[in-house]
Amino acid sequence: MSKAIHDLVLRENVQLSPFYHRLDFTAPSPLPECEPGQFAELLVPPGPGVFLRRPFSIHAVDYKDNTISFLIKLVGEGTRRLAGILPGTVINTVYPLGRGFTMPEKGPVLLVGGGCGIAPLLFLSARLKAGGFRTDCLLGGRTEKDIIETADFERNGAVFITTEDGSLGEKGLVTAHSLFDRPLPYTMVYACGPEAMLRAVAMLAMKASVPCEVSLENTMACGVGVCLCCVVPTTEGNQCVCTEGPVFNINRLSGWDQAARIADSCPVI
Amino acid sequence: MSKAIHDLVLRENVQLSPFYHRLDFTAPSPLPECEPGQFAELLVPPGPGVFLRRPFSIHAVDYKDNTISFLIKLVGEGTRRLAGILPGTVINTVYPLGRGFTMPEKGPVLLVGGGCGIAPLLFLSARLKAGGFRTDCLLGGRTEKDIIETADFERNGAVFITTEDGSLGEKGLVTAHSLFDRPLPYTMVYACGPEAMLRAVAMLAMKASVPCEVSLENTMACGVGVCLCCVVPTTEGNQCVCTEGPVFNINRLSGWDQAARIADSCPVI
Amino acid sequence: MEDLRVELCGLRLKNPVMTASGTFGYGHEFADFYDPSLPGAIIVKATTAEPRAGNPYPRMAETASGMLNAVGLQNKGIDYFVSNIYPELQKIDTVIIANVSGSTVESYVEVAEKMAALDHIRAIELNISCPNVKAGGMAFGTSCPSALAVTAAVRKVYPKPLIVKLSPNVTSIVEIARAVADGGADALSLINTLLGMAIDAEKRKPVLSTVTGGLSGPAIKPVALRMVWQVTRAVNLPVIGIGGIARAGDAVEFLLAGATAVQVGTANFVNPMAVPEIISGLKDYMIRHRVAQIRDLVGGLIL
Amino acid sequence: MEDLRVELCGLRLKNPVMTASGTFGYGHEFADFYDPSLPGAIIVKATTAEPRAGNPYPRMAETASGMLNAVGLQNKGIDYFVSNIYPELQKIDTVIIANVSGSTVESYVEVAEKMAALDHIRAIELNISCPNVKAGGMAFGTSCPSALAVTAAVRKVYPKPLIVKLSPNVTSIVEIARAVADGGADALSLINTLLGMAIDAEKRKPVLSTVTGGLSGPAIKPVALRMVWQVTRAVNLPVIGIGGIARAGDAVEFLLAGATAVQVGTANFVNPMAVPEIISGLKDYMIRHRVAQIRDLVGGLIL
Ligand SMILES: Cc1cc2nc3c(=O)[nH]c(=O)nc-3n(C[C@H](O)[C@H](O)[C@H](O)COP(=O)(O)OP(=O)(O)OC[C@H]3O[C@@H](n4cnc5c(N)ncnc54)[C@H](O)[C@@H]3O)c2cc1C
Ligand SMILES: Cc1cc2nc3c(=O)[nH]c(=O)nc-3n(C[C@H](O)[C@H](O)[C@H](O)COP(=O)(O)OP(=O)(O)OC[C@H]3O[C@@H](n4cnc5c(N)ncnc54)[C@H](O)[C@@H]3O)c2cc1C
Ligand SMILES: Cc1cc2nc3c(=O)[nH]c(=O)nc-3n(C[C@H](O)[C@H](O)[C@H](O)COP(=O)(O)O)c2cc1C
Ligand SMILES: Cc1cc2nc3c(=O)[nH]c(=O)nc-3n(C[C@H](O)[C@H](O)[C@H](O)COP(=O)(O)O)c2cc1C
Ligand code: FES
Ligand code: FES
Repeated sequence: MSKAIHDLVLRENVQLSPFYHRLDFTAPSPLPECEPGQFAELLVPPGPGVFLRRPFSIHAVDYKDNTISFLIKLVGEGTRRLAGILPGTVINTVYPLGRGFTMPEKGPVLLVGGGCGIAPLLFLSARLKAGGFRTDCLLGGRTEKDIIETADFERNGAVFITTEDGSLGEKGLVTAHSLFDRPLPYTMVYACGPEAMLRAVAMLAMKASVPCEVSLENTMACGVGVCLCCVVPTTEGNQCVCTEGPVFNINRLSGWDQAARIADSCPVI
Repeated sequence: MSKAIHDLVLRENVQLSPFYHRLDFTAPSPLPECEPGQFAELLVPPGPGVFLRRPFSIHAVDYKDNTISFLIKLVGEGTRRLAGILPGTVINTVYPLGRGFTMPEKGPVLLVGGGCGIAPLLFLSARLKAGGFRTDCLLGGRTEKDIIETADFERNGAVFITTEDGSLGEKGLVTAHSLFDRPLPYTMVYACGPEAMLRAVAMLAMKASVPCEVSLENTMACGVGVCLCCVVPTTEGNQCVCTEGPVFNINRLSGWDQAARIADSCPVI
Repeated sequence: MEDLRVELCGLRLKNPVMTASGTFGYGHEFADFYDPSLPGAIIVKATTAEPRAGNPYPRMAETASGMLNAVGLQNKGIDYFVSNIYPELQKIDTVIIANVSGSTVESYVEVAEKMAALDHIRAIELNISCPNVKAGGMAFGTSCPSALAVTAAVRKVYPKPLIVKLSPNVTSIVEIARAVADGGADALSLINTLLGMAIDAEKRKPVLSTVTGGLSGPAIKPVALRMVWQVTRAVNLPVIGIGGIARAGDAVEFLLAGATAVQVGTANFVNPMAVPEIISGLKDYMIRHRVAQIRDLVGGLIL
Repeated sequence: MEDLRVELCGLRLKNPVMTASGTFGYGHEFADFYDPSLPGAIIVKATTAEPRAGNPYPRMAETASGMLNAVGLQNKGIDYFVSNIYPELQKIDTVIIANVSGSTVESYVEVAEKMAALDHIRAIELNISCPNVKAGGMAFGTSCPSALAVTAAVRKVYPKPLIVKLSPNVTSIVEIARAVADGGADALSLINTLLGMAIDAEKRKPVLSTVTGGLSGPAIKPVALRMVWQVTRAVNLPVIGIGGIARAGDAVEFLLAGATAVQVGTANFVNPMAVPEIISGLKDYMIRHRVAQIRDLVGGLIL
């Protein structure tokens, strides 16, 4: 899995909802081998307010067409600028980076995604399907506008939905879904989303004695393990999310066995 | 002549030679009253390497169509980016700035332009024509690729050309043109181009006792007379090129009666 | 209604957004764009005892997210200011503050004394931080004893609010701030420009006639914010935050860090509408965050 | 053929483009992009006597044309370095320089002594300028006596080239440079990061867990260039220029200002190919300007 720097060419920019765009790129040379959970560092079209690259999980890969997709949630200047690019635009990209999810030994498994957390899960879901693992999926969002690509997940199992305003699925946070009222019939939980959500999911998985892997975010400068800006405390000390993660087994994360913090995703300690 | 800030919309981007683009903009509201020699500060499409606005002389104005044109010579990042914009692009512009050329009492007059120095001269030529003044024009460049828009100048008088490599017109610098071998049959000389050229033209005009106005450049931050970054030494002390100029009568410029410096246009003292 | 008013060492400002010295002329230059009475205060261009021609050109170099200037306090001197500029300033309906510069303690005192006689000059900002002059300027602002001495000397002759503008080119901004407080300052402005340099690689020459110059713009914002934070925690004087403020969010950051008001400098060049946009952006922020009085944001950083 | 070689206090470098400490790991991290033997030298990540966990996250904030970091010297300590990292470094065919940090004079000396025993560590860069640690770090680099003391103490135990990396957060970089020269340094690296701060206006919180952090990137280039210029004119030691170098033109500017070599830091993050591109850009510059030997550019500024 060696890293490449490619000038990816935008093939299609699909607006999935008011806040989400899917960008499908064609690579100029054969795509490097990518694992679900790995990410890429995209060089945003230049302009004020953006200096560093922006990390995005790999959302889908098609080796046949030599295309790779990213799911972009609009949060600030960089994502807004990326979401505005037109087909033909060239985006310099470093990828694949980090370590992805581990494949289960047997199914069924549960994916839990909040917001743009579904980005790596769609790629994972495709791999799990290819591997013959049944995969249910629980998606959460603030409103129905945050719930996208359900049809893609439905191909491989049941899709459960929660929204905070109740506009789609059950009303409430993902972790309040009725699924968690019963024993969890899964061999593995894979989750990606805001840190507070991940911590809550981790607690539920732990209680149910189901192994759990989460994909973390952090503020990144290099993406390749040299700047040491993106650390998370683990049982082996501070580790870089960009090289040791972004996917971590919750057993490795220090403090994740304590009550989930509801606060920010990036607590200032 | 009050200053306006307008979001000008590009109507046409005409490449005149490998180094020159003419940008024709439509203003969203009636164009302010502009004089030949005045300039505008254009906000270059954002990106690294460009922080401040860029000053450009007003090249042509059409009040009927409500369009204004600039002539852009490619020299660095900002001009390259401007030259790459497509019709419909919005460029925030502050204009008109500074003081323009004074109209002659009678003709004929001579315009001397080097490189992008023809930018304000074309506008001036149009005004002179409207005022009924015969206007000859001497254009200089490195090669024939620097000689543009001669047809426009020909509408109002003779056009003389020099190129350093002799590819068009007389070979040599503008100031070596045979025109200057005879007494100058003009009431006024208007010049714009590199400072070394302007100083040489000023010497020739002085020798011939013909009044002369030159349009100067300088490094500008504000364009409106507040930063005091753009000064030139005059008989009244340091004066801002952006408000007291860019057009100056050579009598007002300190040291311009001494032998022209061949050096840089922006000598470090 | 959002209450944008702030009080700063006795000055009542309609809003906390001032224009920085040397970047807004004497106010009227922006009159085609908006009413110069709009800013909370206007700090006019530096005035010295004698007229000064400033440095030779080139005086400006563009840098990444910033610029260097080497103006060198060009101005027509205090007497010209009193007779020609001051009458015009009186027409502007906001707080007018003079920026006082000098090369000796005596020359600072002379200008301050003459400024004190002008009713509509409501305060002075003592510029002991100009990096672009050989004598005085930054030299006063980079040593505690001289910063104290010039402040104390001006304090004796200047009864109205005395603001001192500090140089960031020091090891400890807090120590300088303490010295200036001891000298009797009523408020602090920080920061002035960072000393920098630009080279034209193609010509192999310095870009500026003076080789070095003062760095301003968004590039220096992190340094300015840090200094405002350090000083407001250590010294009991109100602080005016300056450095790279271009948007309302930047102004909010300085208020949260501890500044009572802010100044907008270089941003005026890039966007002549920066000041009105920042003022209206502050109102939006207050609505969004349910802040009734802007002064409630001051020092409101959550640690 | 363009001769890119330079000599720096006895070190023969194949080219003057080094990678800056903390921005290039231990070399192998960029091996997928280009051969790590390509830079003139690699300055590896800071090593301290004891393992250090560094600061809590978040450790990074983006700023205008730059970034703040608050890593805090995270590393596994000198003993781990000797047994686990050093063997890997030996495989890289270029000059390897260790960056030595500490919180007490003794701890600097301990690391330097252990580094001296490693044949392939050709020199050390003494980091007396880290703004992100409570004890030591920048404190050593911002006072002349302590800068001299730590340099002299390390000098006693370290016979190979001793480079000292200075902090820009000082009133007079020249005085610090002189002190360090008096302490026995063979060369100077300048600059380390400027102390800065970032605030998230929406959350009303500091972005960094440590509130303040070190500013790097193109934003600081004018300050770095000025300091290189000041120091090389005043102090008779070779200087390595650092700060915002992202393109060949930037490197040329530092050489012209007086630097014998340069380091590329933050640019490695934005453009992993920065170093090879700068090296080939230097060759283009030399051809364009008919410069046969790159060392002829050093200090070649035309005044
Ligand atoms: C490994 C990884 C994978 C990611 N995958 C995706 C994905 O597939 N889809 C997606 O939409 N987003 C993803 N993100 C988040 C995405 O990188 C940020 O939303 C983006 O960088 C914000 O850029 P901006 O300029 O729009 O926002 P900014 O204006 O920079 O900031 C807006 C907000 O985003 C936060 N932020 C900024 N930069 C980063 C960063 N480098 N890392 C984390 N948070 C940041 C800021 O704290 C701020 O609150 C991922 C992040 C990481 C670390
Ligand atoms: C009053 C005035 C009118 C002008 N009119 C025209 C015109 O009509 N057409 C035209 O092509 N050019 C004109 N110029 C010059 C034009 O402003 C510069 O070429 C342009 O700003 C360069 O921008 P850049 O980003 O491409 O180059 P940069 O990369 O910024 O610099 C390239 C070169 O241009 C010089 N330069 C950069 N900024 C300025 C500046 N603000 N003023 C002067 N020189 C600068 C630099 O010293 C450098 O040598 C005018 C300049 C002034 C002051
Ligand atoms: C062109 C220019 C001229 C300046 N002149 C003065 C001055 O006369 N007196 C002064 O105290 N500061 C002066 N400054 C400093 C500014 O007032 C301000 O402190 C500095 O630019 C930082 O703020 P900014 O980043 O918003 O520009 C000047 C700055 C610039 C860019
Ligand atoms: C993330 C990061 C980590 C750094 N770690 C170190 C370090 O360990 N030791 C050191 O001397 N300098 C360290 N530095 C400073 C750089 O080596 C360099 O001096 C500084 O970043 C300025 O150069 P630049 O603008 O090219 O990045 C670090 C800088 C960054 C951005
Ligand atoms: S982002 Fe640099 S180490 Fe992870
Ligand atoms: S450009 Fe600011 S005064 Fe002329």
